[in-house]
Amino acid sequence: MSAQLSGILFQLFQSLLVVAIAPLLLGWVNQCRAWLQNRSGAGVLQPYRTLRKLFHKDAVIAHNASPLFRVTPYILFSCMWLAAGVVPVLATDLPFSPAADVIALVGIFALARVFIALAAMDIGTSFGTLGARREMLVAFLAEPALLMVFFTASLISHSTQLPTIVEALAHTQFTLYPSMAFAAIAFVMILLAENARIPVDNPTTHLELTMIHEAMILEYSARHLALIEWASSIKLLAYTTIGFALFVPYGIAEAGNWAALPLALIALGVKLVAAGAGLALLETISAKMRIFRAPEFLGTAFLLAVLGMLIHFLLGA
Amino acid sequence: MEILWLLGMPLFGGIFLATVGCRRFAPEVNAVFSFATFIAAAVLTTRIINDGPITAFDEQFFIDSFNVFLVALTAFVAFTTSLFSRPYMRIEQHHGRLTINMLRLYHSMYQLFTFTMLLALTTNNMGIMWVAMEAATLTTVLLVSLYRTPASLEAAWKYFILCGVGIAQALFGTILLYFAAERVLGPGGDSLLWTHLNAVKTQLEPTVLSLAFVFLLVGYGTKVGLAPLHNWLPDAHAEGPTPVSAVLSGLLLNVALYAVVRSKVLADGALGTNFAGNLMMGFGLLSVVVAAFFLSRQKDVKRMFAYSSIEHMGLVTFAFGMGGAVATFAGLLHMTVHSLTKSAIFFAVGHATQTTGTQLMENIRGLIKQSPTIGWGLMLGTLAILGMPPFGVFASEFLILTTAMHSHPWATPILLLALGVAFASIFAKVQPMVFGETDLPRLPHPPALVPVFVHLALVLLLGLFIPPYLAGWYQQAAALLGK
Amino acid sequence: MTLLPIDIAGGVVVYWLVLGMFSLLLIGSPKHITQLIFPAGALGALVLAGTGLVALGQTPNVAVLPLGLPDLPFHLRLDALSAFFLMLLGAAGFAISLYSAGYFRHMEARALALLALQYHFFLASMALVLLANDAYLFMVAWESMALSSYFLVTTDHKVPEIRKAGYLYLLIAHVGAISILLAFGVMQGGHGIAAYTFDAMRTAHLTPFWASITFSLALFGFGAKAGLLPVHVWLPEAHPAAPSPVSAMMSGIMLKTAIYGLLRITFDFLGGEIWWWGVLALTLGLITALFGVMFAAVQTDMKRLLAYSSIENIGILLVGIGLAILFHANGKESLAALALTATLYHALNHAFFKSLLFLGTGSVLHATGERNLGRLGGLIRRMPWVAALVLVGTLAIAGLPPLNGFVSEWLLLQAFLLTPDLPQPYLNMLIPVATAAIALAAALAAYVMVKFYGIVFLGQPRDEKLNEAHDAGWWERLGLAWLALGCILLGLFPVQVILQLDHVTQALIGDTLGMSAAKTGWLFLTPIAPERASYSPLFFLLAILVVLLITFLAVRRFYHGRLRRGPAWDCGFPEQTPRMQDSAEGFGQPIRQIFEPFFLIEREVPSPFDREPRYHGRSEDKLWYGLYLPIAKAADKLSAWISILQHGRIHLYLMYSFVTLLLMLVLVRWS
Amino acid sequence: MSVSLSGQLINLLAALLLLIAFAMLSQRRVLSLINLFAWQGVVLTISTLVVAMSTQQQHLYYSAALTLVLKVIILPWILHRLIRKLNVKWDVETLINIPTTMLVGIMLVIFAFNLALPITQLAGTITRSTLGIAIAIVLLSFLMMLTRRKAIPQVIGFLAMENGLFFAATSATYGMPLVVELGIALDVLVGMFILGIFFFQIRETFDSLDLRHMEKLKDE
Repeated sequence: MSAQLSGILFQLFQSLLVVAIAPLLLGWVNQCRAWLQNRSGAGVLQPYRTLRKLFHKDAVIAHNASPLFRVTPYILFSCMWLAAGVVPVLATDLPFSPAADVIALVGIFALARVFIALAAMDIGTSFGTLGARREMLVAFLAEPALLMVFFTASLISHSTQLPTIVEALAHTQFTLYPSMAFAAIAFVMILLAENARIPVDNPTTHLELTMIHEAMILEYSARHLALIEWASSIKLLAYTTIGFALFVPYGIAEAGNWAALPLALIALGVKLVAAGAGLALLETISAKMRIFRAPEFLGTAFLLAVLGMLIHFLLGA
Repeated sequence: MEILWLLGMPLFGGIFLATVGCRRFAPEVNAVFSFATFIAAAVLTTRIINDGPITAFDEQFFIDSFNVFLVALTAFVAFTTSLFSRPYMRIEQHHGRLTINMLRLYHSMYQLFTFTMLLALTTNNMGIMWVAMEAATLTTVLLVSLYRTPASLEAAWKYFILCGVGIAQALFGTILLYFAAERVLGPGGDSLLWTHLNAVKTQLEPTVLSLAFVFLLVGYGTKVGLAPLHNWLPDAHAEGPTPVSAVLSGLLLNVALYAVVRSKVLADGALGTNFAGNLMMGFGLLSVVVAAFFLSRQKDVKRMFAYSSIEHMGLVTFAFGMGGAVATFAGLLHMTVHSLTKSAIFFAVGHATQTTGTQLMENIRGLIKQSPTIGWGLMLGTLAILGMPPFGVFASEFLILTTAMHSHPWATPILLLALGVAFASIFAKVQPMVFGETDLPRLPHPPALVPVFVHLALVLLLGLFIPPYLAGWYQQAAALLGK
Repeated sequence: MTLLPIDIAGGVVVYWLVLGMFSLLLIGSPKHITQLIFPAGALGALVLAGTGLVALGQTPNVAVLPLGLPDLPFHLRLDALSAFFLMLLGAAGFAISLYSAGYFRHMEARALALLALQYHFFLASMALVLLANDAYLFMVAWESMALSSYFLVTTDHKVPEIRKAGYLYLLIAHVGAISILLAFGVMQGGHGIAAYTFDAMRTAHLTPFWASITFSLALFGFGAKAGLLPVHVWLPEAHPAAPSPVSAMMSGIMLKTAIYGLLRITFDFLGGEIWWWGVLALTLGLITALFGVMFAAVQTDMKRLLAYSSIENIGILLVGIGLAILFHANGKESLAALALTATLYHALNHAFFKSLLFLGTGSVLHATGERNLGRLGGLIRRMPWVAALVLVGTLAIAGLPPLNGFVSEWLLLQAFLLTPDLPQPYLNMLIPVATAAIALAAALAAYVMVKFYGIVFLGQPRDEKLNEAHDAGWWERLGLAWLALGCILLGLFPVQVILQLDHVTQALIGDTLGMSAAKTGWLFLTPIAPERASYSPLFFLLAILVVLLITFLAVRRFYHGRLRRGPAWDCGFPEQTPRMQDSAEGFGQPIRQIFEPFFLIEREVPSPFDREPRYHGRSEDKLWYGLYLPIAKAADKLSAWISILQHGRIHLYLMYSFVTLLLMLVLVRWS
Repeated sequence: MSVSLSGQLINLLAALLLLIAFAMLSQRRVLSLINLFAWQGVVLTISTLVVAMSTQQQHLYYSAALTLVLKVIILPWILHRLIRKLNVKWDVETLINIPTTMLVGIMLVIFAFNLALPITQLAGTITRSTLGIAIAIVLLSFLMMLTRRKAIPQVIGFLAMENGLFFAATSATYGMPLVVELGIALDVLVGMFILGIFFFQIRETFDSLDLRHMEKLKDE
């Protein structure tokens, strides 16, 4: 009983923590980019300020906006939150995690994406539909690639449950998996694409011809926009932590084991700082590519992931 | 005695209609005679079913379950066709395509034709059978050329010459048969009686019999319309009056095939091999394929269905060639349903051509709008003949194909191809005739299509439920042949 | 005597037939046909569904009707497999019949009566296909199904395209039927006419060679009905041509009968023993799935789009069957059970959401008279009911949790993940690629569905007349709602569904999933073991709802909820018109560009001087031009060549018979 | 008379028939074609008589008489009448030139003999080898039918074939049962009448008996 209770508490703590620190990660990445571009930057907390500002504004929506348009931000937000709740950020086998394995996780992301795309088409501006189309284009290549990455991991650990994967990878004796190397590269590429980062998309642009994610949310304002922004920052965090769970699953505690919590927190912090810096570096050194190069980019990721699986069969590792 | 009635009715009817003529009521009289014949056939049939095969007039006539079912079928279709031809020929007369004398010729010849077919079926004497077959040609040849148009004359001429030559081969085959029989049964009239031959068939000289069978097959095969002896058939069917096409394709072909099968039984007995069967399978397959490929290029509706008759006769021949209880049963069933369906189609086509005034298919459109009964009659008939369940044609095709797949798998790809092509060709032609728009007005008076739907109903019945006595009757026949 | 399920099922069949006949009597009053006949038919469907559900758990019961061929009366048998598909038929048919009650109300009387007749014959023949227990009855029912649906497709036979579609459909159906028939011909056990009963076929022992022949024939034959490549061409023609409820029935139910037949023959008769059958099915299925979804993505006609998506789903089903065979042949029964369960589950799901979507398009068509995506849009405001219900179907078919489409795809992927312990090493190489292909197809399906829903229901109306569009009537809403509800429930309670499916897998391959699936309680779906994979849609949904509620309240609580309506943001470009939205072609354009080699593309690009500049692009099926037309040409050539035989010269005719005679004489003399 | 003698006679007549058949095959003029046909009938009658005498078969006398009446008197007479009525005196046009036809004919004869060989071995009658000749005649007439371009010669070929069959019947098997023979005779007669009608119809429709006018019905 108490074990269950503590498990639930742990779950709550992690979820809240994730939601809380998600903008922070975003801020950190932007800050690093600023530094790399010799700018002083707006500071790590800037995303929080943006959110606060947005929440205080009056919402303006188009005349012909349908209920779908209005409910989408909430769905988006809760999907991301759920995703973050499922990923073992701090600890394995949380009470939530049996609800969704990696495939379901991909499903959650897909759900969110379909809704935002539909919402983007709802108003019927040329940019909304354009953004939706591009988003789906990126997605239908990124999603299977992500699945392949997961499958490579789950072939090794004979499971599609993230906690079990973590157990298998982290808490058994240390082994090198060449297949996972391929998967890792693929994963990073997918992460960039899915989170609308350079080189696929540019989160800060509003240049019509290049924007993807921004084009979809042009019609949103105020609290709706805030929720969407927040959701996408959670998404970034979720992806990063998934990456950790797959490739550097060290320091993640078991559930209810409060003693291991500080260590897990520290490990997480370190990883996030490193990852954020790395992400910023990647974005700085690479250039935004034409939209129709994106399929090639993602195709490569896809192939790398499949290659990873093949290698797993070839080398049995 | 039923036999006397059976043969007497049409014979007398023919002479009566030829001499007395009775201009105004000739069609009705014709129908009455056919009806009487049908009654006689029915009585005969019941008797055969009850107390087995009989012979009559010191064995000159022999009726067993095999030919009695053909007798019944022939009499029935002859009757329904006479019903159909009553309004049809009247309308032709109104259109001025036929004079009163032509009609007189038509009616008497119609009866005589029935007579010759029944004679060929009931006689026990292979020689008489030949005589009757030849007579059947002679009676119909003038019907084919009834319209006296160049085309009809040409058709009739070809029909006459080709069938005459073919039948001559059959005569030679009969002579050889006699030649072989004489050495076992001794000279005299009885040595050509099928029953006697059948009794001693194992002792007959194989070499002679094989030779005889070849001549018989080529001879009667010409009348069955087996490729490549079929060339007369489409012309004759297309150019004659529609009732004649109906009986030619529905009945005459069956009778000719009957002759072939009777000979096959003897040949099998004498040879002890499946030589005859293989020949028939070869001819059957060839006919099916050739006919199927002819179908797609037809413009004249009657001509197209004539080719379809060739195809189906080929199928039946193939079935009899395979032998065995199931295949033979299927063959008999297919004979029945084909003649019912095909005559029904010709009825519908006849009315369609009369109402639209053309036999060219691209000029016939939207029948279903112009006259729903004709449209649906043609559509359903076509689907039935194409082997669409729940119509009976499917039942026999089902049995034939599956048996073939079991015993002669090599043949099935050919059949599959041919049936596919046939379906594609015929349906591509019929669908636009039935469906679609038309500028023709609706018919002033609905055509009498009772025969069409009676036939189709029977075919439907045979597809879903074969009455026990009918089944028993088929199986007797199958057992008789399928050795 | 006690009333067995089979009696009830047979009764429903008869009931439908009678109902069809009866509608001819009502030819005078179309109102009664719609308001009486169709709801009555729906009732029958409901009964049938219930019967199926009951019969799933029971031992097979049989019946013999005094009809059919001598010595081969009609045999009926209701076992788990039939019961499952009957349930599918009933459940979907119920909604479709309800919908039809409203949909056909404006139809001309005579045509309506005929339609009602054919409609109910169609239903009855489908049920009979599932009940048949001998080859003859099966074929009769099978072809009657094709025939009645052909007449339904050509309901509006004035239109040449529709006639063409019907012709193509019936032709391919017939050829397929013949090939099925030949398969039965191989399988017939023993001799004589009684060898055509399925019982005889179950006991008949075939050599691997003949078994493989049978399987190939069956795969071709049933594939032709299911729309498998390369015999799919009729499907995107026929389904749009038919009235929408009929399209729904063909796509949602009739295609499944083909799956039923394939399962019946492969597992029940042949025992699915040879592993390469699985590979064949798997490969064909993958190709079909990818092909279907690709073409769906570039369609501009909403019903064609759905038709192609049906092709995709059939492909997925076949992949499942292939996997099942693969596992079964290698003796991995539990995994085979998993794959088979995924297949059956997906079949059920597809019946629901595809019918739902087709009916939805029906309402749109009814309201706007428009099938072309390029002239639709913004209907969510005019037809909120249809839009809301269709949205459910859209999300379901896109394979999104927590709806039903996701569950079956999830199971299928699980099956894939478990393949690696197969003895055939190179298969293990093949599997990842196959998995990738399936994942790709699933992702593309989402793309397609966003396109479908977004362009039809969202955005601004692309045509003036759409502003007069009216929402569907109550009958229609009832039908749609039933299907939508089905999509949701099937998505939320997978364990319960799988426990029912277990009867089928038990019957077919002698192993089940349910015991392990339900191991951790009814809430969590764990096909093999909880630590290997688990999924709980209900939990999932609750979590989302809770979070959503919390967020909503929080936002409301802490910040004011003021909302202003304004014009859409035009990015500084004042003259925004509806035509500037993405057209259907535009939305499909990336796919067309990426998969260019698979399409035969024709474009009309406007010149700069056009007054009314119009872009028009069509993507054709290469197979049609590469395979079908050549075959037709070849046949035509051949027939032209054969027609020389009939050149009208009597001398040569005589020559034929002369030569034939001589040849045969030679044959008989020297052989 | 003695069996051997009659046997020789029969063989002689058979040879004669074959000769006539060849003559017909090579004949260019219609009238003489008809005469040849009549002669064939005569020889046929004689042979039938011989067989009848040698074997004392009653019904053979009837059939001999029948032959005489039908094939020597009536049919040639009808044909002559036709020729006069339709005043066609043209020469016979052939599709293949005569020498080739003859060559083919010889081939056919050899083939026929080979074909009949196994049967003649076991023939019990006095007229063993005639069957081969009968087959030869049938085939030759067949050949004639398909090489003649006009209607009448074709018909004559048809009748000649009938003769061949008849010869086979009498010589090889001492004649068919009488019923059958009567039936056959009836058919031939009726057929002839119908042909007569035909000729007139064809004539008035195409004003020629050339078969080239009758090649309209075809599929191409």
